[in-house]
Amino acid sequence: MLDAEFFCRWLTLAASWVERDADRLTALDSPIGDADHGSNLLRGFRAVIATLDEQHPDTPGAVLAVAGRRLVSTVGGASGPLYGTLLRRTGKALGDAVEVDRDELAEALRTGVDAVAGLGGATPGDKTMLDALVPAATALRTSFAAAREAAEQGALATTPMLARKGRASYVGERSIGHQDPGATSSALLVAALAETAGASGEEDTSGE
Amino acid sequence: MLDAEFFCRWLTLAASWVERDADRLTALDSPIGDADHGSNLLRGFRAVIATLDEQHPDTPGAVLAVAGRRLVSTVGGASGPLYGTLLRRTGKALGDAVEVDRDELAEALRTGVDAVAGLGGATPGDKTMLDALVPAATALRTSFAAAREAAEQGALATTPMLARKGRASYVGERSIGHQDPGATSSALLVAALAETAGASGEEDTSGE
Amino acid sequence: MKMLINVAETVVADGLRGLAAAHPELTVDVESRVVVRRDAPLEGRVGLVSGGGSGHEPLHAGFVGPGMLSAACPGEVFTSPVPDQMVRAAAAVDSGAGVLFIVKNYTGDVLNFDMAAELAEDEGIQVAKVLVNDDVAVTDSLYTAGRRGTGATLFVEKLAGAAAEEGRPLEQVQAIARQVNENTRSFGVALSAVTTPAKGSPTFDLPAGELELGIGIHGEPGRERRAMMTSGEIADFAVDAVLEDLQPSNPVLVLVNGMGGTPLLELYGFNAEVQRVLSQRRVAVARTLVGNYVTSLDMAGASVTLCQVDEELLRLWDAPVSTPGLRWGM
Amino acid sequence: MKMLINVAETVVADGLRGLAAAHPELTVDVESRVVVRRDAPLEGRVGLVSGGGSGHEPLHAGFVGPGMLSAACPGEVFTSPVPDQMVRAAAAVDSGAGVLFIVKNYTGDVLNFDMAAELAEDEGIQVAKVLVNDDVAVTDSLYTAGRRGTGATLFVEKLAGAAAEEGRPLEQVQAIARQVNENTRSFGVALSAVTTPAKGSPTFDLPAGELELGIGIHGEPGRERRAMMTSGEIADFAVDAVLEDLQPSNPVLVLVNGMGGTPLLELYGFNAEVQRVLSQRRVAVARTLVGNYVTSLDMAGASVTLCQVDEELLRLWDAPVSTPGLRWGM
Ligand SMILES: Nc1ncnc2c1ncn2[C@@H]1O[C@H](COP(=O)(O)OP(=O)(O)O)[C@@H](O)[C@H]1O
Ligand SMILES: Nc1ncnc2c1ncn2[C@@H]1O[C@H](COP(=O)(O)OP(=O)(O)O)[C@@H](O)[C@H]1O
Ligand SMILES: [Mg+2]
Ligand SMILES: [Mg+2]
Ligand SMILES: [Mg+2]
Ligand SMILES: [Mg+2]
Repeated sequence: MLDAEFFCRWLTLAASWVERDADRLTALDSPIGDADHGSNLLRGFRAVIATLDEQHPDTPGAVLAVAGRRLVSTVGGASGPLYGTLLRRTGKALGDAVEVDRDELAEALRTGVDAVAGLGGATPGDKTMLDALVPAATALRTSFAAAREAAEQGALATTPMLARKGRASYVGERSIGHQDPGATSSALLVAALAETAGASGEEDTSGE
Repeated sequence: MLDAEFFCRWLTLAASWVERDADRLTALDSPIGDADHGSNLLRGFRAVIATLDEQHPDTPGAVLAVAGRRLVSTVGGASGPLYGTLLRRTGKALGDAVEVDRDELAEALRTGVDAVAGLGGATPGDKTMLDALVPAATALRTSFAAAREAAEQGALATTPMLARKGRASYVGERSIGHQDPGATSSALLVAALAETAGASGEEDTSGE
Repeated sequence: MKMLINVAETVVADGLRGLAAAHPELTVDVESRVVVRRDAPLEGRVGLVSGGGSGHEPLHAGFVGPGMLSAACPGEVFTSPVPDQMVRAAAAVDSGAGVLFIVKNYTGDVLNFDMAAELAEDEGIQVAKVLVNDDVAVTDSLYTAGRRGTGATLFVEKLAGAAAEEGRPLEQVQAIARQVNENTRSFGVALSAVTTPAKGSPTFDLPAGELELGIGIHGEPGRERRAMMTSGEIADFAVDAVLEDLQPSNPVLVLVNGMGGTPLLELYGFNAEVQRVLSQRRVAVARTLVGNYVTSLDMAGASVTLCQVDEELLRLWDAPVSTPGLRWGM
Repeated sequence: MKMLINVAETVVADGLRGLAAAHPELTVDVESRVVVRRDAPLEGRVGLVSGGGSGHEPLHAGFVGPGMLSAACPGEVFTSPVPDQMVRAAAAVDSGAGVLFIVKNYTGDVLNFDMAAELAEDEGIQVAKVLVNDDVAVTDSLYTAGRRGTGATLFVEKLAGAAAEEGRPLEQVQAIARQVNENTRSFGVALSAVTTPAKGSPTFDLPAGELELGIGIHGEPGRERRAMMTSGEIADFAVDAVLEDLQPSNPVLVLVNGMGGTPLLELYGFNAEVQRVLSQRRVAVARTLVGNYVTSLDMAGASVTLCQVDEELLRLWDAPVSTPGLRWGM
C-alpha cells in the first residue's frame, strides 16, 4: 500500500531528477519553445519539496494537493497550471485515505489527466504532456513498470508529431522532428514513480 | 611645371586609391579608433572629384582650395578639418600662379602641414598623420620619390608609437603596435602625388 | 553569452529592485513580484492589471502609471506569472469598480490568469478579461494555440488605460480593449536568436546571411527562414502580412517596435520604409511610435503593429500618460 | 553581422526620414542633416545646438524639443558632423539671443564645431561653446586628447535646455552648461564590441568570458580587459571609478545608461547594484534615469554617470521636457 510517506519519496526523487535533467528539458524547449521548461520545473519542485518538509501532509491525497497548489503558485507558464492541476486533481480523487493501492492511484491519475486535458484542451497526438500521461495512466492499471514504459514510449512518439497546442504550435511544420519537453518531463515524473515503487517493493500493491 | 590639370590628376588618382584602400584604412581605425577612416575619406574624395568635375578651377591653388573646402564640408571627424585645412592652406600658399614647380609646392605644403599641426596641436611622434606629412614635406624639396618614401617610412614608424592625440590616445598603452590610419592615408596621398608626377615626367620640375 | 547580471536565478528580482530605485512613483513588491501605481486604488476607477513573462521590458511593469496600467505582474523570463501575483495585484488596485485582466494569448498566460480570475472573484473582486492576439504570423488558428499577443498589448494597455482613467465602467473599458485588439495586427522578424539567462546560449541557430520571418517575442523561431533581406524588403513583407489580415478603412497608429538588440538608428530607418509601404498601400497614418517597447531580451529584429483607430480611440491615444516606458501630456 | 538596413551608405539619411515620419513636431532636413524643433527660432531665447556622430541614438536628434535642444546635427556613424550642418542649425535657431554649441570632447567634434563657430560668427550669430568631457576612463589628459564626452551630454543638454527655455541669456546658459559638465563624471563597460554598418564586423575581438572596462561610445576598446564580472562587481568598479574623480557633497542625478545591446531588464538589475554601491559610499541620490540614452549601436554594456546637483540644477532637471527621447511634465 502507498502512504503519504511514499508520495513524498516519489516527489523527492522526481525533484532530484528534475534537478539533474533541467538543462536537457530547457534544451528541448529551445527549438520549438521558449527555453524555460527545465528552469520552470526546477523552481516548482524545489518549492514543493520545501513545502512538504514544512507541512508534512499525512495522507496521499493531501501530499499531492499541497504539491499541486505549490506548483501552481511557483511555476507559471503552461506547465505550472497543468502539472499543478494534475497533482491537485489526482490528490483530490484519492480523498482522505491514509493508504491507497496502485489501482486506486491509477484511477485517480486518470481523473487528474482528464483534468489536464480539460484545462488545456489538448488530446493525445497534439504533441504535449498528454502524449506521455494518457498512456501512462492506462498502463498503471497493469504495473508501475508498464506505466514507466508507456510514458517513455509516449514521449518518444512526440518527435514526429506536428504540434497543435502550446508554444510549439507557433512554429508549425518546424515542430516536427523535436521531442516535446512537457511529454519528456511527464515521462520523468512517471519513471520516478516507478522507481520509488520498485525501491519500496510496491510493484504488487494492486488490489486485484 | 605643375598646372591645375596636374593637381586634378593627382586628386583623381588619390581618390581611386582611397576607393581601393578604404577597407584597409577602416580596418586600421578599428583596434585604436572608431572604424570610419576609410569611409570618411571615401565620402570626401568622391565629393571632391564631383566638385572638381563641375567647377574646373584653373590654378593649382584654386584646385587645392576647392578640394580642401569640399573635404571640410563632407568628411567630418578629425580627418575632415585636418585634411581640408592641409589642402586649403597649401592651395592658399600657392597663390594665383597658373603653374608651380616642385620647390614651390614643397614650400606651400610645408605651410599646409604647419597649419595641420597648429589646428590639431600634434607634433611628430604623437602617432598621427603628421608623422607621415612632416617628413614628406621636407623630402619633397629633394624629389617626389623621396617624399613618397619619407611618407611611407613615417607611416610605418607610427606602429610602435604610443598615441598622444586623437581617438587612439584613449586606449593608452594598447595603441602601441598598430599603424596609425591617418598616417597611412597621408602616405597614400603623397604616393599618389609622386605617381602622378612620375607619369607626367614631372620628377624634374624643381626650380633649382 | 555574457550578461550584465549577477546570477540567472535573480534577474527578475534584481530588475524589480532597480525599477523601484528609479521610480519612486511605483510601489514595487519585489518579494511578491507585483508593481502597482502608488495612488492605487483610485476611487470609482476600474483597475487595469497586466502581466506576462519578463524579458519584454518596458512591457509590462514599465507601463504602470497614470493613463495606462494600474498594476503589472512580471513572471520569470519568458514565463507567465502565477495566479498568486495576479490576485494580489487585483486586490491592490480594486476600488470596487472592478478589474480588467489584460492577457496575451499564450497557453501559460491564459491558464494562470483564468485561475487568478476565479480566485479573485472568490475574494469578491469583479474581474473582466481581454485576450490580446494580434500576431498574424500564427495562421491556421484551429491547429495552433491561436494567434500570439505581441505589439497590440501596448495599444490595448494605453487605450484601455486612458478609458479607465476617465472613469468609464468595467464593461466599457473591456469593450474598448477588445475593440483595440480586434483592430490591431502585428508581424515580426528576427535577425538573431535570443539568449535567456537560464539557458545562456541562443535559443536557436540563425546562420549569418539568414533571417527569421514571423517570430514571436519569446525566442521561438519564426515560421520561415529566408536569405537576409534589406530593410525595405522586410518592410514590404511585414506590412503586407499585416494588411492581408487587417484592411484598415480608418487611419492607423503605427508601432515600429525593436526586439531589443537592434539599434534605434536602424529602427528609425526601418520606420522610413514602413511608412513608404503604407503610403503605397494608401493606408493613412495617424500616429507613429518607434522604439523598443515589446522586446525579447537581446534579440535583433523588429515588428510592425498597425492599430486602426476611430476618432475616439485616437483621442484616447493622445490622452496624457505617465509611465516609465511611455509618457506624454503630463 | 546582419543589420536592419538598406545599404551602409544611407543609414543616416534613412534614419532621419524615419525620424521625420514619427515626429511631425520636428523639422528634419534630411539632405542637410539638421533636425530643428518646429517652433524655432524662439524670440528672446538662446538656441541650443548639439551634434556628433550618429549611432548614439536617441542622442542627439532624439533630444530636440521644448526644454532641451533647439537643433541637432547628426554626422555619419561615429563621425563628427561637418561645419556646414552646424552653421545651418545655428542660423535656424538663432533669434538674436545667440546660440550655445554643445560639443563633446573628441578631436573631430571640436575641430568641426570650432570652424562652424567662426563661420556662424561671420554671419553675425553670437556663438558660445561648452565642451563636454566626463569620462573618467581617460586619464593622463596631458598625454591624450583629454577626457571624452559621454553620458554627461544628456545632463548638459537637459539642464542648459531648461535654462534656455526660461529665457536666460547666453552667458548664463553657457555657465550652467559648464557647471553641469564640471559636476558630472562617467565610466562605461562593454560586454561586446560594436559593429558599424560601414565595417560590418565587430570593431575589436572580445573573447567570451571577458569584458572591457573604461570604454567610450565609439566602439573603441577600453583601457583594460578583465575576466567577466557580475553586475554587482561591475557596479562597484564603475561607481568607484567615478567617485575617485568626483566627491559629491550634494545629491546626484544618476544615469544608468545602456550601450544599446543590453536588455532593459539587465539595466534595471544593474541599477539596483549601482544604488547599493552609492548608498554604501553615502552618496545621496536625487533622481535616477535608467535606459538606452547615449548608445553605441548594438554594443552590449552600460555606463554610469553621476551629476552632482544643487537645488537650482535639480529644479532645472525636473522642469518639463518634450523630446522623442526624454519627456516629462508636458
Ligand atoms: N494545451 C496544452 N495541453 C497540455 N499540455 C500543454 C499544453 N500547452 C503546453 N503544454 C505542455 O507544456 C510544455 C511547455 O511547458 P513550459 O515550457 O514550462 O511552459 P511555456 O510553454 O509556457 O513556456 C509543452 O512541452 C507541452 O507538453
Ligand atoms: N590632433 C590631431 N592632429 C593630427 N592628426 C590627427 C589628430 N587627431 C587625429 N588625427 C588623425 O586623424 C586620424 C583619424 O581620422 P578619422 O578616423 O577620419 O577621424 P576620427 O578620429 O574623428 O574618427 C588619426 O589616425 C590621426 O592620424
Ligand atoms: Mg517553455
Ligand atoms: Mg575614425
Ligand atoms: Mg515559458
Ligand atoms: Mg570618427
